[in-house]
Amino acid sequence: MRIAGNGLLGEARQVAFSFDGRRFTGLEGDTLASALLAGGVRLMGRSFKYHRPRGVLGAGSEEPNALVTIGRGAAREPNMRATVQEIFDGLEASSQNRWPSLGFDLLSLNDLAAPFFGAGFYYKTFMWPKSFWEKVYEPMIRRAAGLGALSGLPNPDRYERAFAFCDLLVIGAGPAGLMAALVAARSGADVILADEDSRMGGRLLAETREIGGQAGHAWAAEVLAELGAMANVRLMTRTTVVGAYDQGTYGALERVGHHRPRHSRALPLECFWRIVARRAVLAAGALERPVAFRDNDRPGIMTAGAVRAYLNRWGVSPGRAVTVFANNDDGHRTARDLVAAGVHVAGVIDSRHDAPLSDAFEVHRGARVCGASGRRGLESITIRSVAGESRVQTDCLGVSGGWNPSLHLSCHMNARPLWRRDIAAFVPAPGAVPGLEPAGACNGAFSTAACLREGAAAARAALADLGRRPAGFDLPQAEDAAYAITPLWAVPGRGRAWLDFQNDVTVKDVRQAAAENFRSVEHMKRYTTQGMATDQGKNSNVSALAVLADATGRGIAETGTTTFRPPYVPVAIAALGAGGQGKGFAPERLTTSHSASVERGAPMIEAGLWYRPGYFPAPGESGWRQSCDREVNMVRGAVGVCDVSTLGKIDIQGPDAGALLDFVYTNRFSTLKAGRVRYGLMLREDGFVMDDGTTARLGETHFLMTTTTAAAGEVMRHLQFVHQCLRPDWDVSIVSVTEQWAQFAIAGPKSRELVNGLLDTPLREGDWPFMACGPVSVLGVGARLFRISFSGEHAYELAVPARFGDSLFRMLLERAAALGGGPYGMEALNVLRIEKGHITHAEIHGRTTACDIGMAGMVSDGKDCIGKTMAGRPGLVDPGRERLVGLKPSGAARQLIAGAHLFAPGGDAVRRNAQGYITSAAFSPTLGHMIALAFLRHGPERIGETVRMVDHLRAIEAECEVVNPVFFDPEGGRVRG
Amino acid sequence: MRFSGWRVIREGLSGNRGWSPHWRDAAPRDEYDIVIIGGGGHGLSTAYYLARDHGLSNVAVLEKGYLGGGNVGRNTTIVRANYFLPGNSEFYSYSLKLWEGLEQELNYNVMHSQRGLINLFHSDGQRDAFARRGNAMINQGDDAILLDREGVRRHAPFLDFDNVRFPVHGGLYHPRGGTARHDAVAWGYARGADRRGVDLIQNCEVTGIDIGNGRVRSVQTTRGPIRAKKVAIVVAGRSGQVAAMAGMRLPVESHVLQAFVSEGLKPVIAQVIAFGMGHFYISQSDKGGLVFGGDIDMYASYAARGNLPAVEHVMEAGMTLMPMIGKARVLRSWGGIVDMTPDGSPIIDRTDTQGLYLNCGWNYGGFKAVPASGRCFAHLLATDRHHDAAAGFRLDRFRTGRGIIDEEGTGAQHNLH
Amino acid sequence: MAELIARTPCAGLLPLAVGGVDLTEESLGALTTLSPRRGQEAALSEALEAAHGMAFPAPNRTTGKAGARAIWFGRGQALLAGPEPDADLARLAALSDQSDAWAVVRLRGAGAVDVLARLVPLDLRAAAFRRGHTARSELAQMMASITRLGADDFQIMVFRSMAATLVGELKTAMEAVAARG
Amino acid sequence: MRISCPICGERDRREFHYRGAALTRPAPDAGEAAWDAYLHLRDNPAGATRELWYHETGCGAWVVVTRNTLTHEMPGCELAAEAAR
Repeated sequence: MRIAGNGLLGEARQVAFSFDGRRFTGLEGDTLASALLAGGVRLMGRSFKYHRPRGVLGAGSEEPNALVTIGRGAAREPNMRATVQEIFDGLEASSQNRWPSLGFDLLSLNDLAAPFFGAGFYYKTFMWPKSFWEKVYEPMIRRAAGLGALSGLPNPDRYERAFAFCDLLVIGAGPAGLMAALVAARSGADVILADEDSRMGGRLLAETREIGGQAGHAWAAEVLAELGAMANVRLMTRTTVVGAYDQGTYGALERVGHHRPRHSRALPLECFWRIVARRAVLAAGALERPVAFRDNDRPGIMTAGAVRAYLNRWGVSPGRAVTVFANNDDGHRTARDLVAAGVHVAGVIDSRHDAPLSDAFEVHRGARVCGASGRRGLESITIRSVAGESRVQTDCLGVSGGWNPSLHLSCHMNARPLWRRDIAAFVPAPGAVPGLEPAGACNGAFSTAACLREGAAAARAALADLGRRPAGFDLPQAEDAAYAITPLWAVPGRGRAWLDFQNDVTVKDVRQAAAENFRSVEHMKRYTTQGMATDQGKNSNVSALAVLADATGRGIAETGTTTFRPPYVPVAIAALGAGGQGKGFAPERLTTSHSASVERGAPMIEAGLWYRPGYFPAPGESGWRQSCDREVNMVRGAVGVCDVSTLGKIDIQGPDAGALLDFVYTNRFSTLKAGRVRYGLMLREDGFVMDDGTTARLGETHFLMTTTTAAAGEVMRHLQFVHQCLRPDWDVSIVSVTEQWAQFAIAGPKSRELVNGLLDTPLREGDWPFMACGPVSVLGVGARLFRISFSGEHAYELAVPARFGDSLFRMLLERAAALGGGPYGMEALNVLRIEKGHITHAEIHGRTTACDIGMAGMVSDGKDCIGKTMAGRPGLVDPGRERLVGLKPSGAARQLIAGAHLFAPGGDAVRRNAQGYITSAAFSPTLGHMIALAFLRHGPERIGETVRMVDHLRAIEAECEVVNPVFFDPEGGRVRG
Repeated sequence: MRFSGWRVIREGLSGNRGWSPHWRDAAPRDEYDIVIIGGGGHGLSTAYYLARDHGLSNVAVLEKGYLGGGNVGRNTTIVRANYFLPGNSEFYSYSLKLWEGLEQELNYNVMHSQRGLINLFHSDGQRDAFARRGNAMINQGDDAILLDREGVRRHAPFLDFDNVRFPVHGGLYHPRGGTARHDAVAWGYARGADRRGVDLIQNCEVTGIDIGNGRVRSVQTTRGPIRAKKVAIVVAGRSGQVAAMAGMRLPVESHVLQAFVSEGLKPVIAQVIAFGMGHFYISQSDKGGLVFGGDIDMYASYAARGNLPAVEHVMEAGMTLMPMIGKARVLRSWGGIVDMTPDGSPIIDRTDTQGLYLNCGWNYGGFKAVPASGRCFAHLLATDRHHDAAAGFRLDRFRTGRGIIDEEGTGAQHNLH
Repeated sequence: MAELIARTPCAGLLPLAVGGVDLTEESLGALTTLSPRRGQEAALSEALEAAHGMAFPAPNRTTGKAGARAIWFGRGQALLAGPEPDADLARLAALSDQSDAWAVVRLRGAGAVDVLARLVPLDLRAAAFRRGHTARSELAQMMASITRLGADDFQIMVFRSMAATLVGELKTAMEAVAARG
Repeated sequence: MRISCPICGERDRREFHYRGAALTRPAPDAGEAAWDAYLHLRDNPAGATRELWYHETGCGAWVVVTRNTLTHEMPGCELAAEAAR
C-alpha cells in the first residue's frame, strides 16, 4: 500500500499498466515491483523446480523470484526483473513458468513430490529403458524446466554497442561512488560514473540517514547536479558494469529503451559499452542476504533492506503488519522507519540475546523464525525462543541475515575474495583487478561515513596513479555506526528451508550433497544447482557455503567460494552481438560491376566477403545449368567477360622485391623479365600449399602479385610477416592495390577483337604473347593489360582504375554481344577451369602438397623458400598420398559429384577401402559428359584405371576412368594461339 | 549402492538420509602400479577402464583441485561422431558407441541426449566439403544426412533464411549427435572407478616427475612422493607444464576457449546447431539455458577467462544466424584452457621415457572423446599397444609429416586453426 | 567516340543528414601511397616539402592542408591526397596509385564523435585525438583511416568495395544517436 | 585486452592478429629436430612469454609482445622488425 507523504516520488504522474491482464495504476518512477506492491499484489512468480508461489525478495537486479515477461509478440522480453523494470503507460507484464495461471499452477504438484526430487535425483534414475531418455523423460523434463519463453520470432528491436574512454570509471553511485566521482572530477580527471539504477544515489535513496545535515538523497542530488554540470564527467544511469577485462576494459550494459514506450524504432533498446578506464573505483554496494528457515520463500517475505527501499524511496509499505527477523542491528532500522511512517510493526525477532530494545516495537531477543504459513501470501510466522514457540500474524516479514559486499567484478580476473569474520562476509582481495579499487559497502565498509571516506580515498589513490593533484574537499558529516552481527545462516528444524529461491535449493539439499561427498563447493554447486539461477547466487551463495561448511566440519574461509564470472547481471545476446543481425555480421564487398550484373538478373553469391555473379540468365533459360552451359560454349566459341577484381592484388616494390618473391614462392621470380607474368605457388611453412596466383613484373623493382580471392588477406599478412619478422633487412614495400583496379577477364577466340575495339592502340598479331603484360590506354584512360588465362582460351585481363569499372564492364558486354559473346559467372568459370584442370581452394584445401597437385617440379632446387624444408618430410612426399587426377564416367551411370569417395571396383564403400575423393565436378558442355577433379592414392600412376565413386548421401554411384586432370586442350594450343 | 528409480523413491520416503558418498576420499599410498595425473574426464575414464577392462585397480588418480573441475566441467557438452579424416573417424565413431550405453554401463544418468546435430553450410564449396565429410561418416558406419535449405528449415524454422549475410544453403544432419550432462560424466566415471578400487585423490598437485635410467620412477606431489611403475599425463591445458617436469616439450599450446549459457527458457531449440561461417554452435540444456560458444580467443592463456572481442563475435554470429535468440540473456560465461595441437587432433601415445604416457591435445573438442579416450589410453597403459581406434594419435606425426590429421585444413602449425 | 564514365564509390548513397550530423562523400583528388626507400625517410620528407609543401607525416599525424595533405597511413607509409605526385618522389619512395581504392566520407556536426564511438575502438576524446590527428583502425570490422579535421569533423576512409556497408553502418549509428535526443 | 603498439599507442586487441611464440627461423639445413622445434614444439609457459602479433587493422606492424599468460599483463611491446635485427 502507498503511504501518503513517504518516498521520493512526490507528486508524480499516474501511470497505467497491466499485470496478467489486470489493470493497475502506479506513479512515474515506480518499478513494476513497487507499483504491484502498492496495488496489494504479493504473488508475482513461480519457482523453477517446485513451482512454489513467490513474491518479491529484494528491490534490485538480483531479484530471484519476481521475474516476468514484458510486452508481447516478437518484442516480448522474458525473465525481466519486476524490481528493475520501470513502469510506463501501456506496459504489459505477465507472469511466467505457470500453467494455467499464476494463482493455480498444475506443476505445483511437483512440490508434493519434493521428497523424490532432492539434490541430484536425476543422476540416479531415468535410465531404463534406454530409449526412453530422448523419447519420454527428457521431453518431460524440458517442458517443465525453463522460466520465461522466447517468442521464437526474429528480434525486432535495435541494440547497439559503443566505446568510451576515461581516466576514472566509478562503478556505482551510492555514497562511496558519488564521493569518489566528486573528488576525481573536481581534480580535472575524465570521469565516467555508471550506476545500474534509474536514479543515482544507491542506498541513499532507500535510507533515512543524513549527510552533512541534510537528507542523504538530497545530498546525492546536490552532488549529481555539480557532476552533471562538469564537461569532464559523464553520468551513465541505468548502466550496469557487467564485466572487468584485461588492461582496464570494462563491459557495461545501458538500458536505453526499456523504461519508455517504443515510439521510435531507431532508438536502441540497450547499448553495450566497452569502457576503457585507466583507473576504476568499485563502489557497487552490498546485498542483503536472507536467513534460511522453514518455508522462508512465502510471498511477503523479503529482505529487510528491500522493505526500507519500498517504504523510503517509493512510499510503499509491502505489508500492513510487518515483522522483522534479523541477526544484526541493521534490520532494526526497517522497523524504525516503518513506525515512523505509521506502519504497524508486529515485532522484531532478533537471534542475538543482546539485541537492542525499542520503545516503538516489540523485540524478541534470542529468538528465531522457524516457520511461515500462507501459501500465496504470508499470513503468520512461528517464532521459537527459550520461551517456546509462538505465532505472530503478519503479512510481510523483512529478513536481514547481514550484508554481502557486491565484490563480483573484483573476481572477474580469477582473484578469490577474502573472508572477514567481523562482518561475516567476503570482501575483495587487494589488487584483485589491476587498477580497480573497491570502496564503501562493496569493500565491507557499511556506515555512511565510512563509504564517503573510502570513496574519497579511492579517488585520491587513482588520481595519484594518474599523476593528478587531488582538489581540496571536505568530507561531509554522516552516521558512522559500527556494524554488529552474529552470524545466523539457517534456522535448524523440520521442513524445507530455502537457500537458492529460484532453483529451489534447500538446506537439506546442500547437506545431502555433502553426505554424498560433493564436499567441494564447486561439486556442491554443480550437484544441487545452488547459485546457478538467474541471480547467480547473489542472494544465496554465502549462506549455502556456510551450510556446507557446517555440514563438512570446516570453516567458511577453508570451504572457499565458487567463482564469480561475467556478466554481473545477465545481458541480452542482442546487446552483446548488436549489429550482427541480418547482413551486419560481416562487411559486404561489392565489385564495380555489381549493379550491371544485378540488372541482368545474375544471382549474386558470396565469395568470402565479396559478392560475385553465379550466372547471367538469358531469356527463356529455365535454370542455372542451361545458362552455365551456354556461357561455357560462348567462351569456347566466341568471347566471354568476367569480373575478376576480387582477386587480391599486391604491389611489391623495391630493390629486394625479387628476393622476397623468390622466398615466398616455390619457384623463381627474380629471373622474370619486365613485362611478363609467371604463375607462382606459395607454401605455408609446414610445407602444404597456401595459395597460388600470377605475379607480373611491371618494372625492374616493381612486381604485382595476384592472390586468390579467399586468401588475399592471409597472403598480405604472410608477406608482411616474412618481411618484418624474417627479413627486415630487405628494402621492399608491400601495398595492397586490390581496390584500385577493376579487372575483367576477356576470354575466348574473339577476345582480341573485343579488346582491340577499346584500346587506343590495338594489339597486333604477335604482340602480347601468352603471359605478357604492360600498360595500355583504353579510351584515353591509363590501364593495364595481362595476357593470362584461367579458362584455357586465348584471353586477357584488362584492369582500369576502379572509377571506370562500371562503365567499362557495360561497354565490354555491349561490344561482346556484337561478337556473339557476353558475360559469364562463377558457374561457367568453374566449369572452364575444371576442363583445364586448374585448381582452386577446393583442391588446395590446406591439406595438399605441391606433389599432391602435380606441381612438385615447381619447387625450385636452387633456393630456400617458405615451406620448402618441411615439404620434404617423409609423410609429405610419399607417393601413396592422395594425388590429383581427373575422372570421367566410364560405366552406365554418368553422374559425378563433389564430395563422393573413391574405392577400388568391387570393394565395399567403407572407410578401410577408401582411396580418395572428388573435390570438383561439373558437366562439361565442351566434352559432352561429366568431369571431375579428385584426389586418389597414387593418383597419377593410375591413369587409365577404373575406380568406383560412391556418394552415400545422395545415393549416387558410378564407375570412373582415371584420366589426366587437364581434360581440354592439354597441349595448350588455344591459350597461346 | 545401485542407483534406480526405486532407490530414489525409497530414500525419498525415508527422508533421503540413506545416501552414501559417490566415491571415497582416498589418501595417497606410497606406491601404485599406475599413477594418472589429472582427475578430469579423460583421467577418470582412463582409471575406470584400467580397472574394468584390464583388472588393474592398484591405480591412483591425482587431481590438484576437485574431480571434474577442468574442461569436462566447463564445455558446451556436445557429443558427435562427424569427423572425416582417418585417425579421427574411427576414434570418434567408437566413442559415440560407448556413449550410447554409458548410463547403463556406469549406472549413472549422464543424460546423453541424441537430439541430432546440424552443421550448416553456406556455399557450394562448403556443401561439397560437408558432403565429403558426410560420406566419410557413412563409410565409417555412422549416420549422416545431407539436408537442403528446406530440409534445414523443417528442423530449425527459426533460422534467418531470408535476410542474412551468409544464407543457409543446407546442412549436414547427424541424427545420433547430441549432448550430455558434462559433470555427470566425470562423476559417473569417478564413482565407477572408485567402486573398482581406484584411489581418487583430490587436492593433490603433482610437482615433479622422477626419472632414472630413462624410466619413470615416481611423482612428487603436494601430499608427498608416490612411486609408480607407470605414469600417465592427462592434464589437458596443463600438459606443457607437467610434461616439462619430465623434460619434454610438446606440440601443444594452451589457449582459452569461452562458452556461454543463457537464463533458463522454455524449450525453443531442439537440436545442436553449428554455423559454418561463424564458429558458432548452440544447444539448449534440459534446464532451459541456451548453451553456446564459438572460436578460441586466439592467444595463449592459462587465465581461464576471455576477453570481449571473442564474446562479441560469438554473439554476432548467433544474431545473424538465429535472431530469435536476441532477447535471451547471457547468464554466465566461462573460459576453459584448451590444449591446442598443430593439426587440431589429439595425442595418445608413449613417450621417450619408459613408463611415461601421454594423453593430450584435445583442442576444443575433448568432451565427446572422454569414453574412447579413456578406454584407448587404458589399453595402451595396460598392454603397451595402441588401441585400434586410437592408433592415429601419434606424437611423432608432426616431425615426420605422416598421418597428420588436419580436419580444418588450416595447417599443421600453431595458431592457424 | 565512346567514353568511359567515372563513378565515385558512394555514388547514389550520399549525402545524408540525420539529426545534427551530416555525412558527405569527399573527393580528395589523387591518392598515392608513399613508402620511403630504406634510409630515404628524411630525403623524402624534404622532397615532399619542396614539391607539395608538406613534410612526411609522423605516425598518427597529418601534414599539409585541405587540397594537399599527407596522411600517415600505416607503418612506413603516408597517403598523399590531392596533387599528382611529383615524379621526383619515385626516386625516394615506392609510389602506388590508390586514387580509386578508397571510399572517402566526411562526418560533421554535433554528435559526430558519438556516432564514431559506436563503430570505432579509438579514444576520440579531444585531448587524445586532436585536429590533424589520424589513425589506422577499424570501423565495424572494416580497415579504416580516420582523421580529425575539426572538433566535430572527421574524414573516414575504407576500401571502395565496402562503401555501402560504411554508409549503412554510419547511418544506423547516426539514427541511434539522433533518437536519443 | 589492449596492446600498446609502438607506433599507434594502446589499442584494442580486436585490431590485432595473433601468431604465437616469437621464435627464430632455423636455417634450411638445420635439421629435422630444429625444424620440428620451430614449427611444433612449444615451451607453452604459464607465465611470461614473447609472442608475435600483427596490427592488422591498425598500422600493419608485426610486434613482439611480452605477456604473462596467467594474468594477461603485457609489460612490453616492440616492433618485430627491430627485435629481429
